[in-house]
Amino acid sequence: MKRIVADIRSYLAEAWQAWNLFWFSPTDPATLCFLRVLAGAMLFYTHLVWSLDLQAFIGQKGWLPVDFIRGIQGHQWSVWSIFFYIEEPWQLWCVHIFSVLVFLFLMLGLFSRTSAIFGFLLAVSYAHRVSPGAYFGLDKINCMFALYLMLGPCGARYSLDRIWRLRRGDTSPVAPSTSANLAIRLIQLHLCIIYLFSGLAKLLGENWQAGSAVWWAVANYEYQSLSATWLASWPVLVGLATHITVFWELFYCCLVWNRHLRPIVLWIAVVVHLGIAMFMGMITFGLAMLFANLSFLQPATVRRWVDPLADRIALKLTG
Amino acid sequence: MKRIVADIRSYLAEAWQAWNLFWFSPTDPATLCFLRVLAGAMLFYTHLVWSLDLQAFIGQKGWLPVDFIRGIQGHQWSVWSIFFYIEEPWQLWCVHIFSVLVFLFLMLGLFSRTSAIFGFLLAVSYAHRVSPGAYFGLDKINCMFALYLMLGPCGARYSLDRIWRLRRGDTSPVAPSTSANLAIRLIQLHLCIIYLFSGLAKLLGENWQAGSAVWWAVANYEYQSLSATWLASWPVLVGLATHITVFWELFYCCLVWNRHLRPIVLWIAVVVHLGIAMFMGMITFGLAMLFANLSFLQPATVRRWVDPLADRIALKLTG
Amino acid sequence: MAKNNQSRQGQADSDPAEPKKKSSRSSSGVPWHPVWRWLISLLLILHLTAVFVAPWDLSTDPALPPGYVPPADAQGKPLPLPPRDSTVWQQPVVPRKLREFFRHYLNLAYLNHGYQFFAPDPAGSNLIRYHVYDSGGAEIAAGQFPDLDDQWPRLFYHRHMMLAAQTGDMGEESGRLYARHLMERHGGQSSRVEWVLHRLLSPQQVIDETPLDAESTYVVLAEIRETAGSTANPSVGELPVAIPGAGR
Amino acid sequence: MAKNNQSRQGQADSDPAEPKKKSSRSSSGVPWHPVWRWLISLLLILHLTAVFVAPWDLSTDPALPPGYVPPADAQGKPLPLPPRDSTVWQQPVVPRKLREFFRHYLNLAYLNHGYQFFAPDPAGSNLIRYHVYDSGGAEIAAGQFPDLDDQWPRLFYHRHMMLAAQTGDMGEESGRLYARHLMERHGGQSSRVEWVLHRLLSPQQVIDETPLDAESTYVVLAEIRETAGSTANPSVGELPVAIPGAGR
Repeated sequence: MKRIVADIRSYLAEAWQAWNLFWFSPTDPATLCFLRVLAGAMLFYTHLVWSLDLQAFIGQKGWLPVDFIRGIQGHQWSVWSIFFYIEEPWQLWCVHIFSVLVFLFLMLGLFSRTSAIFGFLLAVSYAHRVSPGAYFGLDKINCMFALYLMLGPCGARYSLDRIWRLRRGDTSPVAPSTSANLAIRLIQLHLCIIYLFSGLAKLLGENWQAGSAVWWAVANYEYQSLSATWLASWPVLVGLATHITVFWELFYCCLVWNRHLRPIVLWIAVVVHLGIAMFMGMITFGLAMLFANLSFLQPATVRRWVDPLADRIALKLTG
Repeated sequence: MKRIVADIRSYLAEAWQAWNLFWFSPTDPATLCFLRVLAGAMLFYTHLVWSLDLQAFIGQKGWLPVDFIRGIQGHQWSVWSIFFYIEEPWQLWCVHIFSVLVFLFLMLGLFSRTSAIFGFLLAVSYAHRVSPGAYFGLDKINCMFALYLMLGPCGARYSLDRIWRLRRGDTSPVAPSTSANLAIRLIQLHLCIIYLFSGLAKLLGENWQAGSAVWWAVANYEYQSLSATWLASWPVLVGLATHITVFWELFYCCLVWNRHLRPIVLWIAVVVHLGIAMFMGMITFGLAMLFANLSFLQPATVRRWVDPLADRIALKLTG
Repeated sequence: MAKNNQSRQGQADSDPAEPKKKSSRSSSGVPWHPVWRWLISLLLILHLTAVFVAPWDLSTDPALPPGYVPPADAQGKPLPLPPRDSTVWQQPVVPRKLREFFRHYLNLAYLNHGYQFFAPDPAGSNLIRYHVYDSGGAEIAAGQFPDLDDQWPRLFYHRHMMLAAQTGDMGEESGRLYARHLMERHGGQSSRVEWVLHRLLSPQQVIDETPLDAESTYVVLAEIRETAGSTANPSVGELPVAIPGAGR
Repeated sequence: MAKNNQSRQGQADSDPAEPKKKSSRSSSGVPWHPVWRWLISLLLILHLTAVFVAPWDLSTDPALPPGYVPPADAQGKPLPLPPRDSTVWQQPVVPRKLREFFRHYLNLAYLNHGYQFFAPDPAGSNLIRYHVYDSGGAEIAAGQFPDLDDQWPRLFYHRHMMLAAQTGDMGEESGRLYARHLMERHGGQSSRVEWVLHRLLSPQQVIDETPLDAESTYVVLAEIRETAGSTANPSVGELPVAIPGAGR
């Protein structure tokens, strides 16, 4: 009996220790900062594109008037957007230009933490305005990034903030950060949940089960950017692609944590999302998902690939 | 480029190394031997019960004649059973008594390896005779054990063979064995596949999805051994039990490999299978599944719990 | 921060209630104070539960009892199933209650949605075709969305594609709103909007060289006509409270 | 064995093509020769693929195209779907081919089955009720299975329960065989077998105090009468080749 109690105690102590190491180990913020650049760029581009028909999509009237959308959303107080309250086109454009600048700042890493907070508020404002209406997976991933970038020192590297500090003579090395680790862990786990439910939902589709779903995806004329209808003669290939997609999505949440399987899992992500980008024209969404996958890169790996480029840019800017 | 090639090379070398450690590390056969005792006992009991109505279930005529069963099985040569060819009742009883003795020997560890081989051949013979007809999950697990017990030194410990060797003065310690490791790994992975597909099948059931399936299981009068219909007033409890069962089965194959999660996963197995044994009267099946779960115990753990008992028995037998 | 924590950890070390092993480990790499870490751990679990619960609940449907025989009339024609809130349906109480609990948090952080990409099965596309007429009935604008020639870059095209796709979730009401918007935009007096489904071809049909955009693959699901000055009555109250179309 | 391997590993160490790091690691704990290990690894992968493929294929059904509208007659009564082998159905080629490839191996090792415990949904039980009569028509035996009073221990009861349950997979033919068996066993001249479904009660019905074995929960699905001397014609050829009832 005493032995069992001791066993349970030591198990709990070890589990708490592992939990602490997982969440609270300080980490080099390189991965988080790199994601800030990428997600910032995606947010910038996504919102820049609204400019092409701002009134129609975001304005008070437009395709789907705010009143109608709010009705569908059930008039809940917690579904919020600054665009629910903006009446005049000139106000709309002011907010929009401010937003695009915020996302540009976030990408460049200027006033990074502030930009991240404003970025989150604005990204959700746009998303709630177009849900439903014109939203899709990209908005979910964009808002996810905006949410977690707020939590850590996302401007510690690869940022104008950093160059600014260097120019002022502050050459202290970038400190490992627990909050950077927290932010990265949350992105990783959030991504796991996304893939899990994406996989579970596919399991209920009889064509995903039977292995023909990839055909119906590439046979969609409106999605098609590069024709893959030659797959019609390759049912086994269609089947393999379908089954691998489902199993990979379903077990991503487990397999990606294994040191040996992680490279395979991440490379499948590259193939799947670049495939979706190439054949189904969802370049933005494919890239956003890939960016989220990059959260599993070690800071050292990120630095090995990004530092040389970042240093060259910094050198040019600082003269 | 050179760096990438080097990375891939070192990744492959590490993966091959991990694969080798996983499969080919010699291990103390304690876990395998303990499973031999348990699975042997289950096989013994399972086949002893056939004696109560041997002719009707296993004989040439009986409930479902061999001809009919073979027709349903598609007359495939590879679906084999000694009972397809036995005509006379006295022959049937001879084979049956021989079988029961084989399983008894397997349990006791007498001529262990030989008993394991005969045990497998006989277990499959019975199973194919009653599939379909009267088979269920228990037969699948029994045959799985019989299959893998053949592969390793299942009589190295906890066996009359061992006591025999000791009595002859052979007191050499039990050597770590690679084939014992192989057998245990195969049981573990086979169990993972069983749970995986058991979970996947449940996902397609709308009552498993909605969380009401456990109710329909306990509301089955024929299964019921201890009434749990008081659950009717506790839909949240029914829901929790249902959802936990599905998620646990689905992700067993991943989570059980994690050092920190393994105890939780295995304790859920204990609760689930003892619950099925207690409330739904499937004591044999519940125990067989629990035995399979014990394959995840470290040999050291097995020895800590089983050795004292085994030593006492050995002392009694060797005087 | 690190300094502050070290002093606190020194305190913990001298605390006899704290197991020695643990505190010595925590000092090895984890900087924040245990209380702080407990609190954050709690928040993390709450947050991740919320993130998990939204797609879970949205992917869960009520179930009919096993062996339920759907009602049929005397001719064997299937009758409609009982309404979703009747007691025949087994409600998924656990995810429903959990999402209800986290609802406002999920809304505030834009997490109240599922992740059903191309699920349960990839389906055909919705298209919106439109014509706008002036007071004399002459056509002053016509087009469709999504339309690659008209909407560029790809993301802008995709937004229009989603606009058409989510028509399916919102019903004809949205079509009427599109008609009104197009009328105002082009200064017309009346407009006609067709809600079109573009069906998919099977591998065999493609091998038989039917083009993906063959005339036969388009089916008009609904046609909506609007005239300037008419007032629409959005029947909002009947729509579900949850954000629909979460599956996109 | 260990000795033999150590000498072989010495060989590998001196082999310049072998990366140094790896062989030094292998020598640390893994005894067998690499070629041997490669071979066994291959067999392991084949075996585990086989173990995986059987339940996978058995759990996979052909699919109708997305948006497929089931046929109905002029009155709206649903017509039967096209047969499973028609080209309308999308076949799961990958699992089918794999299981076909491993079929005999799976059969030989008793692996050719699924693991669908209580899936897709827990369902009601099947019961077999029987009466055996002598030549004068007097009842000489009657009973049912499963029956807790009659069949003991629990495993023996469970075998009878499965016998009744798998009647559902095998159809009425099995009922006729039971009738014949019972006739022979009890030396009767005729017998009557009822195949009964015991339906489940919802939580609300149990709260309303309907007992689980209320008369109303039993439905007779089929009744089979057999007389001594009649010959049955098992229509075996029409049954599927795969072992049915794999889901139990």
